[in-house]
Amino acid sequence: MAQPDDFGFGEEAALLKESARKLFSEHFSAGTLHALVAGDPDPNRAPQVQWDMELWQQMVDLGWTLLAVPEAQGGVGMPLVGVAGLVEEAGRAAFPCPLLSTLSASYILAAAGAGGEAALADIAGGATAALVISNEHGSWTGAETSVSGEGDSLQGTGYFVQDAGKVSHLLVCASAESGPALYWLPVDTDGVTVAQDAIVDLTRDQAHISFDGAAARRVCTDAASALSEAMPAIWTLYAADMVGAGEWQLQTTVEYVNQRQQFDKPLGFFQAVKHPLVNVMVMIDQAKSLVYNAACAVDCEVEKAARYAHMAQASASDMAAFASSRSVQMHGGIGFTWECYVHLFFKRQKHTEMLWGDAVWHRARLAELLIDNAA
Amino acid sequence: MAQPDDFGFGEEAALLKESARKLFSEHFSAGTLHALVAGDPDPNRAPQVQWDMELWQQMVDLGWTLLAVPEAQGGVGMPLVGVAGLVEEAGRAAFPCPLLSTLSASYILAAAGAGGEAALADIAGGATAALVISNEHGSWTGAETSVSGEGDSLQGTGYFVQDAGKVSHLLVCASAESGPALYWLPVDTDGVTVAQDAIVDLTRDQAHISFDGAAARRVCTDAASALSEAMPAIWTLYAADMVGAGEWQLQTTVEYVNQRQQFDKPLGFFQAVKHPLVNVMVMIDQAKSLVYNAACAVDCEVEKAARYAHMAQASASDMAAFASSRSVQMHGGIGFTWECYVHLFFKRQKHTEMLWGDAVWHRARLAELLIDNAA
Amino acid sequence: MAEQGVKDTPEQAQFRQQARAWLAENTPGEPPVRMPLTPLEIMTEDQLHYLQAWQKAAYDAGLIGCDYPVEVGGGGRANCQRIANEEMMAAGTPFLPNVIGLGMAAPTVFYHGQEELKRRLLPRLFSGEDIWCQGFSEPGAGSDLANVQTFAERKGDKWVINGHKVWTSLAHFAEWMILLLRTDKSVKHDGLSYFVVPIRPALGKGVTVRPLIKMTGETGFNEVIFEDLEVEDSYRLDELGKGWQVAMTTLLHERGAGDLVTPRSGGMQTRSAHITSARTLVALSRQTWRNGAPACEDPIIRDRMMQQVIREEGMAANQRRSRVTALQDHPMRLALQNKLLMSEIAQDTAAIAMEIEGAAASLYLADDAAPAGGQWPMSYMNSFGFTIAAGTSEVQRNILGERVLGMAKSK
Amino acid sequence: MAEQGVKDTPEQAQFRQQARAWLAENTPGEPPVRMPLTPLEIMTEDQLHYLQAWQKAAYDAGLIGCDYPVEVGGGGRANCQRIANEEMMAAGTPFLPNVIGLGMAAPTVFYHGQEELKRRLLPRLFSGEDIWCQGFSEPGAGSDLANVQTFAERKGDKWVINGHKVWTSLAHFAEWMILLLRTDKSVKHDGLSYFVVPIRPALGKGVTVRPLIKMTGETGFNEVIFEDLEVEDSYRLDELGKGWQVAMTTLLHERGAGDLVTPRSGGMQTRSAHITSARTLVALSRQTWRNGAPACEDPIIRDRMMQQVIREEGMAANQRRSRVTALQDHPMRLALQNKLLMSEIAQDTAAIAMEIEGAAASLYLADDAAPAGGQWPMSYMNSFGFTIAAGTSEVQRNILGERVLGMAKSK
Repeated sequence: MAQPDDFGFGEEAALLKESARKLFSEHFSAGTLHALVAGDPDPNRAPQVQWDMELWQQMVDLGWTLLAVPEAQGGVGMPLVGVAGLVEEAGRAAFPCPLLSTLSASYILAAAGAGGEAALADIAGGATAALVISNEHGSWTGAETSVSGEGDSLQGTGYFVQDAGKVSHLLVCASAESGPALYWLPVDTDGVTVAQDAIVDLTRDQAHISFDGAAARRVCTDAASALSEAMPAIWTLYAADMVGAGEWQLQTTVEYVNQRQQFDKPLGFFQAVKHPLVNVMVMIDQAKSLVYNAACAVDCEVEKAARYAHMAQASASDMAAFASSRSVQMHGGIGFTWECYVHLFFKRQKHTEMLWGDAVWHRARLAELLIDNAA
Repeated sequence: MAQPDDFGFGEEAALLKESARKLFSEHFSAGTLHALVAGDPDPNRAPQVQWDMELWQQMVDLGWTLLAVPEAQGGVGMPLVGVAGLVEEAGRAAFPCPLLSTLSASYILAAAGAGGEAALADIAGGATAALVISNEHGSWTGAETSVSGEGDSLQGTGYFVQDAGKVSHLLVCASAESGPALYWLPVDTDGVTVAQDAIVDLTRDQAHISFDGAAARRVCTDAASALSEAMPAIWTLYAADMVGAGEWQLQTTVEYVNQRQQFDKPLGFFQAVKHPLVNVMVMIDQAKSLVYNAACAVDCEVEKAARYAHMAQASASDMAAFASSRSVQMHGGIGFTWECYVHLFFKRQKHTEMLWGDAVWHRARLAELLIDNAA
Repeated sequence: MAEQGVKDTPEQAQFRQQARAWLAENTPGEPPVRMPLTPLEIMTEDQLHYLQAWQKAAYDAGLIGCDYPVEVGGGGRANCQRIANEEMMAAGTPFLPNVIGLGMAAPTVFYHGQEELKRRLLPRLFSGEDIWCQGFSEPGAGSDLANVQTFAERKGDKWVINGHKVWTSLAHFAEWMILLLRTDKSVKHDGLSYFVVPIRPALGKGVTVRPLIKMTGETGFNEVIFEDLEVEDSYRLDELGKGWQVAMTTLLHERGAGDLVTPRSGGMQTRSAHITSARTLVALSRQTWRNGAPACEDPIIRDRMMQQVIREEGMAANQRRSRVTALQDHPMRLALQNKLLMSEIAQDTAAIAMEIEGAAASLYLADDAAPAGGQWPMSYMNSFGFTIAAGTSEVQRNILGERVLGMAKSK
Repeated sequence: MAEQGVKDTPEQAQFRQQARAWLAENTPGEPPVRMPLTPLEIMTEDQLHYLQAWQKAAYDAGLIGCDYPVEVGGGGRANCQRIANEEMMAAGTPFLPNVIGLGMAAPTVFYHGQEELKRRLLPRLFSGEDIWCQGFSEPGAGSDLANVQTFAERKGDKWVINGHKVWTSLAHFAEWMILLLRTDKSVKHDGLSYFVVPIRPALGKGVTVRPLIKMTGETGFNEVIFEDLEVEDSYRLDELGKGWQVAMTTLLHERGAGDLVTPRSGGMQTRSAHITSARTLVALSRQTWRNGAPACEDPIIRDRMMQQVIREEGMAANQRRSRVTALQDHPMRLALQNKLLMSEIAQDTAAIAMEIEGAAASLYLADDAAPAGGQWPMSYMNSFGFTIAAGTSEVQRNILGERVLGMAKSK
C-alpha cells in the first residue's frame, strides 16, 4: 500500500493536535506541573502518584483514550499519525496521565485479534490500562516474561509498569502452556499487588506488580506476535512523547539564553551556546520527521513499520539525551536547581530514553532488518 | 618493576628530542616538504618515492636508526620513552624516511631472541628495514600471513609495507612448517618484487611485495610471540608520530585563525572556531601523555605494556582523525586547496590512523585485557 | 529513502503526465564519456557539451524555467518546476550543467534586473547555451561576504573593475558571471553593488581565469582576476549600493529557501552519487574484511552505518514534512537545515567508509586494489568543500540560531 | 590509574617519611556517621564535627599549610604540601572539610591581606576551626563574574553591604566568607573590591543564609542575602577597586594553577568516589543484564567503557607529564585542562552507567531494586554542578583558547 505524500496527516489530525496544544497551554503550564509533582524534593522520598484527575477526566471526555480503539469496538480508529500528533503535545506538557499506556494497550489488543475485542470495548467504555510485559531486566519480548498464567490465574511479578497507579486495568503478558499469552484484568482484582517504584522522574509513576493467583481473562495465546505487531506503534508514540518534551526543552532554553545577559550580551550571542542549541533543534526535527514517517508506515505500509519505528525511536532517544543535557548546561546554575522547571523534563526524558530500548538497541534491531535480512 | 615518576624521560631523551626539533625546523619546513612531495597533484598519478636522502643520511649518521638496537648488537639500546620523543618530532615534520619502519623492525628482532642478533647487527651497521607482516586485509597477527616460507625460500605476497621504497632490508612474517616464522633478507634479493601502491598520503610510500622463491635468512620460528611482544612498542611509536603531526596541525591552524580576519575580528575570536581547536589540543595532550605512559610501561613494567599501548594508539587515532578534519575546516576555502600545506598532514594522519588498527580495534583489545582477562 | 510531494493541482497533474511521457521517450542512456559526480566538477569540453545538449533538450520540452513568465523564456506555469524536477530525478536523467545560472543567477536577475536584461539573458540561461558562474568569494573575505574588496570605479557610463575572486566554479566555461563589487569604500554593506558581467569575451582582456587545485588533486574551480575590466552600467542589478540586498536573493535561492524552485535534474547523477550514501556503506561493509569477518558483522560498524541510514532517512522525512503546514512551527526551520545536514552527513559517511576499509583506505584512484576504486578517501576530502563552501557549517549554525531561534547575531 | 611525583628533595624525603609514619598511626577508620561524597555536600553537624576533628589533627601534625610561613600558622617548609597530599591520599584519610578556606581563601588572604589579618585568620583556617565560604556568584552574574552587583556603600570607616549571593557552599556552617563586592557603579572591573567578612555572628543581623535545593533533591549550597550589613574597612583585601585582581588570585588557585598547592586529603573520599570512575562502570556492566547477556559482553558498551578508562588514564598521565618540563610546550596547558576534563569525564561516565542500567536507571535512592543504590542517576545530575560551577565548561574552553593558544577573547 503506498504512503500518502503528507503522511496522511489531514485536517482532523491537525485539529486534534492544535486543540491539545491549546488545552495544555491554557490549563497545564510547567509551573502547574511543578506545583503538582515537585512538592517534596527529598531524594529519599517514598513513591507518590500525583496527577490532575480532573483535567485528565476532560481528556477522557474528549475521547482521547479511545482514539486507538477500532470503530468496530466503539472507538475512533484514528490513524497513528493523528495519535502521534496528540502524544507529541502531551509530551510537550509532560502531563502525568495514563494516555500513552492506554493507547499502547489498545494497539496490542487490536493486534490480538478477536480475543482482544472485549477488552477494547472496555477501553471504549472508559477503561484505562497499563502494560505488564517487562521482566526484571526490562525485556519485553514475551518469551522472557516473569509472570506465568495457569488457566485464568496469574502468578509472578511484572516490572517497569508505567502509570500503574493511574489505571483501571492491566494488560499482562504471561507464560502459559502454549507459550506467552496475553491477559486482561481490573487492577483491583484480588491477588494483585501494585508496588510503586521510587523513581527519578516526577511526571510518571512506575511500579512492579505481583500476582498471586489473580483471576484474569485470557485475550490471546500468541503474545509474541501481537507484541511484535504492535510495538512499532508504541515505539513511535514514545518517540513522539520525547519529541514534544524536546520542543519544550528547546523553547524554554532558547527563551532563557535570549533574555539572560552575560558579558553585556545575551547568552545566545555566544556560539558556544547558540550552536549546541541549533544542534538540539536539528535533532528534534530529525526525530519529529521520523516519527510521522514511522506513523505513516504503521498506517499505510505495515511491512516497513518496524524499520521506520526503530529509526524514530533511535533518533528520539539520542535527541532526548542531548536536549536534556544541554537544557541544564545552558541554563547554568539556575538550571541545576529544583525550583527551575528544567529538571522535570530532564528526568522525564532520561526515563523515556531508556524505557523501550535505547538508541543503540534500536539501531541494532534496524541493522538486523537492513543488513542481515536484506539481500 | 616500578615505573619512574618522570616516565624515565631523562636528560638524554630531552636532548635528543630538542635536537631533532631543531634539525627539522632548520632544514625541513612544511614548505620544503610540499616542494619535495607535492609536485604532481594528479589524483591518478603513478606511485612515486620522493624523499630527501641527503638529510636522511645525516640522521643515519646521528645514529637514529640504531637507537632501538641493543648495545650488545652495536646499537644504543635507548629506552622507548626517548625514542618516542624523537618520533614525535619526526612526525611533527612529517619527514618521509624509513625511521619508523627500521625502529619497528628492531623491536621485533630484539623480541626474536638469538636468531635476531645478526639482523640487528645489520641495522647497527646502517641497514634499514621494512615490515612485511600484513596480509591483504591488513591483518598482522602472524597466523594470517599471506607469505609462506619453505626452508630459506619465500613465496607469496605481503601487503601494506611502509617505506618499502626506501629501505635496504625486509623483515618478513611467513608461514613455515612450525607456524609463522620471521625472515630477514635484502630488498634487492632475486625473486623480490616491490610493487608500489598508489596511495593518498604523499609523505610515505607503501607497497605490496611479492616473493617468488626469494632466499631469506630465518630469524625466528615463533613469529607470533615476537610480534606480540614487540607490537606495544610499535603502536606507541606510531601514536607518537600522530601526536607530532597533530601538534603541527594545531599550531598551524591556530596561527591561521589568529591572523585571519572575518567580520572585523580574528577568526579565533569565534567560539565555533576556538572551542573545536581547544578540543583538538585536549585530545593531543591526552594522546601525548598516554604515549609516554605506554613507552614507560614498555621500558619498565612490561606486563602492562600492551594495555597502555592500546590506550595510546586509540587515543592518538581518534585525535588524528579529529585534528585533521578541523585543520581543513578551520582553514576554510584555502585549507581545501593543494597549495595549502594542511592537506599533507591531513593525508598522513588519515593513513596512520588506520594502519595498525584503528581506535575501535584498540579499544576492543583493551576491553579483552581489562574485562575478560581481569577478575 | 522515501520522498514524495503533496497532492498535485490539476495543472500540475497534467504537466506531470506530459513530463513523464516526454522523459520516457527522451531520457538519454549511458553517456559517451565519463561524467563527473557533480556539475561543479565538469572538467572537459566533451562532458560540458553532452550536458549542455541535454539541458537544451529539457528546456525545449518545457521542463526548465517552468514557473518563470513566458516573456523571459519561462513556461508561465504555477508551481510546476518541482513536478518537473521530481520527474527528471525519477527518470534518471543527466544533471543540468548550468547549475549556478539556474539556482543563483536566474532568480536574482529575475527579481532585480531590468526588463530588457531579463528578456535577453534568461532564455539562453535556461537553455544552457550560456553557462554562468558566480563571483562572490575573495581571498580575504571567506565567510564575511560583506568584506568584498574587488572594486568598481565609475568612469562615465561605465565601471572599471579591479580585484580577485576565488572559488568560481565553472568560470572556465562561463559566458556570464554574477559579480558582487565594492562601489564605495567608505561604508561596508551599503558600499556594495551587484553586476552581471560577460566574462568570456573579456578573457585575456581584463579577465584572467586560473584553475585552483583541490586537496584531492582535482581541478574544477578557479580564481578570476580582474584588471581594468570595463563594464557598462546597464549590467548593474538594482540600485547602486544595494548589492548586499541583491546578494541575499542569490543566497536565499542557493539555500533552497527562495520563492523560485531551482530546476534540478540529475537522477543519473543521483545513481552515481550513491557512492556516498549510507546504502553504499552497507554494500562496502559486506565486501570488506575486518578482524576475520565481514565488516558488516562488526557491531560498532553496524551501529555507525545505521546512524547514517537514520540521518539520511531523517533528511528525506524532513523534506516531506516541510510540505505539511500543520507539522511546522517556523516556515524556514527545515529549509535552512538542508545544506548543513547534507554536507555533514556526507562527510561522516565518507569517514565511516574509510574506517570500514581500514588500511586499504590508504589506496587512491590509480591503485587497482583500492576498494570502490579509491572513491571514498576522495569523497571524504571533497566533503570539506561542502562544509566550507556556500556558507561554512559554522555560518549555517549561526543562520539557524539567529533566523529560526531568534538569537543575537554572533558577529 | 597511576599518579606519581618527581624525585623528592632531601627535605621532602624526610618530611614524607614523617608524614607517612604519623598517618600510619593516626588515619581514622570507618567514620561513625555516613560521609558525603564531597566536602561541598556536608549536610549535618555530625559530619562536620567529625571532619573538623580530622582536619585539626592533620594540622597539628604539620600536614596542612606546610608551605606557608610559620608566622601565619604555616609549616615554613618548601614544596612539602604536595608530599603531604600524596601521603594523605595514599593513606585513605577523610577529606578536609574547610575546602574553600584552604583552596581559595588562604592563598588570597596570604597574598592580599594585611599582616595582622593573616596572622589572625590563617591559623584557625588551617586547623579547620573556622570554616570559610565564598561569595562570588550572584543570580544575575553567572559566568560574567565582573558583573557583580552586591553593593558596599562607604559609611565612615565602615561599609554597608546589600545584595544577594548564590551557590555559596558551606555558608550554613561558615564563620567567614570571602566576598567580591561592588564599591563603584560607574566602572565595571575597576569598581570591584574584595573583603573577608565574619558572617556567622551576623546571622539574622544583616545576613540570611537560605539553602538552595539541587535538581537531585539534595541541599548543600545556599543563597546568602545581605541587608545593611556593616563591615569594617580593615577586612578589605588589597586596595579599593582592586577586587578583580584579587579575585584572579582566588580563581587561579581554585583551578590548581596558583603558586600555593592546596592541602588535599581524601583518600577515603576517593575510595567512595570510585562510584563514579570508569572502573566501577566495568563492575556495573558485569552485574547488569542487557539483551540476554551481561552488559559487559556488549561490544558497544565495552567500547564506551574503554573510552572512559582511556580518558581517566589520560588525565592521570597528564598530571604525571605536567611534572616533566621537557615534555611541555606551555606551562599552563595541562594545568588549565584539569577542571574541564574531570567534570566532563565524570558526566559522561555517569551517562554511560545509566545506559548500562537501562530501564533500571529510572530507579532512585529509596528503591531497593535500584542498581548501585540509585547513585548513578544522582551522579549524572550532580555532574552538571561540576560542568557549570567554578567556570562552566564553555568558560574553561575560552580560557584555554585564550591563555594557552593565544586566541582573541570571545567576550
